[in-house]
Amino acid sequence: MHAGSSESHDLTRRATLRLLGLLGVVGMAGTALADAPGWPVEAFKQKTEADALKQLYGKPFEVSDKVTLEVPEIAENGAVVPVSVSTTLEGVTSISILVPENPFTLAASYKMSDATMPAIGCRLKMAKTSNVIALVEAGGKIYAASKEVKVTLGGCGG
Amino acid sequence: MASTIRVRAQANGPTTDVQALIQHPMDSGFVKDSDGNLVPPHYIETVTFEHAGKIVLTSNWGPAVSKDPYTKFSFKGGAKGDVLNVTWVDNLGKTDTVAAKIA
Amino acid sequence: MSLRRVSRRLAIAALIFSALGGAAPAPADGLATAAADQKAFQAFFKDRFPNLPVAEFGNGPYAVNAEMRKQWEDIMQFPPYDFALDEGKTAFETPFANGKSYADCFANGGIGVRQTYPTFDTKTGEVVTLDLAINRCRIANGEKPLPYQTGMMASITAYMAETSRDKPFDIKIPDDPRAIAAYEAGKEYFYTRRGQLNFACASCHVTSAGQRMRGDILAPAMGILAAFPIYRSDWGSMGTIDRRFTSCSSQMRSEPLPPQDPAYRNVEYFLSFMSNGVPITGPGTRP
Amino acid sequence: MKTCLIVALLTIAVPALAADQTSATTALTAADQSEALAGSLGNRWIPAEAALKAARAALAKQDWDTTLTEATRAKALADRAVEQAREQKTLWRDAVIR
Repeated sequence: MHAGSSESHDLTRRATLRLLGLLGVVGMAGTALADAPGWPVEAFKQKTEADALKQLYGKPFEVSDKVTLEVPEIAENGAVVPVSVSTTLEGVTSISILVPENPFTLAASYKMSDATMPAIGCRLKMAKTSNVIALVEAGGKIYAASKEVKVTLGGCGG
Repeated sequence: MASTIRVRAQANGPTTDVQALIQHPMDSGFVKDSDGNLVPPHYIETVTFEHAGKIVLTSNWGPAVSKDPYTKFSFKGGAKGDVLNVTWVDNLGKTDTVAAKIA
Repeated sequence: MSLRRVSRRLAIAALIFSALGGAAPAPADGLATAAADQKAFQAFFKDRFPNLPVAEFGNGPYAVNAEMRKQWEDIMQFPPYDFALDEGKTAFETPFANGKSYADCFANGGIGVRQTYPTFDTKTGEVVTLDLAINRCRIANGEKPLPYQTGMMASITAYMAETSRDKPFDIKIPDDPRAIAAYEAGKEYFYTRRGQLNFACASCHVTSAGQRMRGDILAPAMGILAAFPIYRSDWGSMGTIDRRFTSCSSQMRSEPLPPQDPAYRNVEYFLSFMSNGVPITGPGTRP
Repeated sequence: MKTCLIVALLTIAVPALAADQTSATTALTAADQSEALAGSLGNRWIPAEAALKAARAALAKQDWDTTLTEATRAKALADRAVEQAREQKTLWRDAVIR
């Protein structure tokens, strides 16, 4: 129950912030504050690769063989698709994963410190067959790799 | 109540390997329940991993991250017995945190 | 029209068969039949998957499909059933209100015994699955029985399976006509087509084992129960053998039986006996 | 063959007639009996159950046409389930691995 203890108070706070945001009182910070601090709310709203990229990094990417993306060719279940991204690039500050065929393109974005090894593993949902795009931010530039993952309907899941 | 966060952090020479599993529905807002009503979105937005006062990883997640989400990464530093603080916050403002020992 | 003709012909054959005394085997014959069934069953799967070690049969689709195995290995780095396993261990070790605990109800305190279930209880003359034994233990100690398909029942069986990992299925059929009848009933259930889709358990898990059913790979029947309970990505939660059986029935458009219905218990008995020698791999994960 | 034809004609003809309470309840009783038989053979089909439920709901609303249609459908499905169960009483043995 620890997880929900401050919920009602918090919802009030959030509602207030939303309202203030609408009124323009909080201005630019308004929408971001309504969600977890630092969470890139606009980037997660985007429905295309280009828009997500623009919101997240504001610059184009270049495809690089220094970025390694590991995904299954055929997902055993679209609800749980193991994805891992690694790179030999130096000075990595973030790694993001896009799934353009999902309702919202950006799936996850990881901020690394200078101590963090430039590799991440996660499990994502995929609504249907789609490319998966790994974006690596290093030295202020964006590098990418992409692969297609086929998502089929389960036969025994009903 | 047991923690919603399970962490396996292992010191491995100069780096520490971290795997974490969080118990969370990660409802996307696109799925209907058995009565045909949309289950409202309920998903973790951020997870932070903090070691020795420094955040070594911030995960920003959308609803496309799987239920009971998993994270795997490594960082330089960290020794056996050190504490790794892991905290998540979701879109409803709920949160949980755990102080895991590096093995 | 033709179906009717076939069934009439078969009815005549059955009449001749029973006239020759083939309908009700004596206990000794029944045991010999079961042993022969098991030998043929295992030979079939070893022949179908010649390079697969027996121990692998408990890994279902992951044993027979490399692409799926890779994803499974990823998921097993930190399996989603971990939370259930913890919950089950705690529950197992927590005494009931009367001071007794699960350990008092099972051989060896319930540790490392999953591979011996289902058993045949010669006192009551019925098949007793691990799940049923857990609830009977609770009732005997003044506790409410647990729902069978998911939740705490899955958590406790997950813990008990984990303490039995790598122990081969060791199902015994006692020399008792009721045990043989239960085994035969389980066998009949397994091979009988039912539901609007006209499928038997065997249609998928024997004849088409290892093949794709749309996106899924059909697990071989041999060892198919070794991984239970399982966390299915499709369910997004844990499920027991009852959950799997009832959902299989529904998918064949056949009205599912209540959990632990004698027919389900008998088919579990049959399937587990057919899998003797396959090590327990549960709890497991499945797509 | 002749019986088949007559049966086929009857099946087509029935929904064309406007149903009344008597024909609807008769059809529902017949469907219930078939489904009970399927149940006694351990082979109730989900779509048969669904059609029966729909028929009962229609009966409660005095919608005789729908009751008749759904009950007729339920009976056809239940009869097929009975046929399947009876065939399988012997046929299952052919599938056993030996």
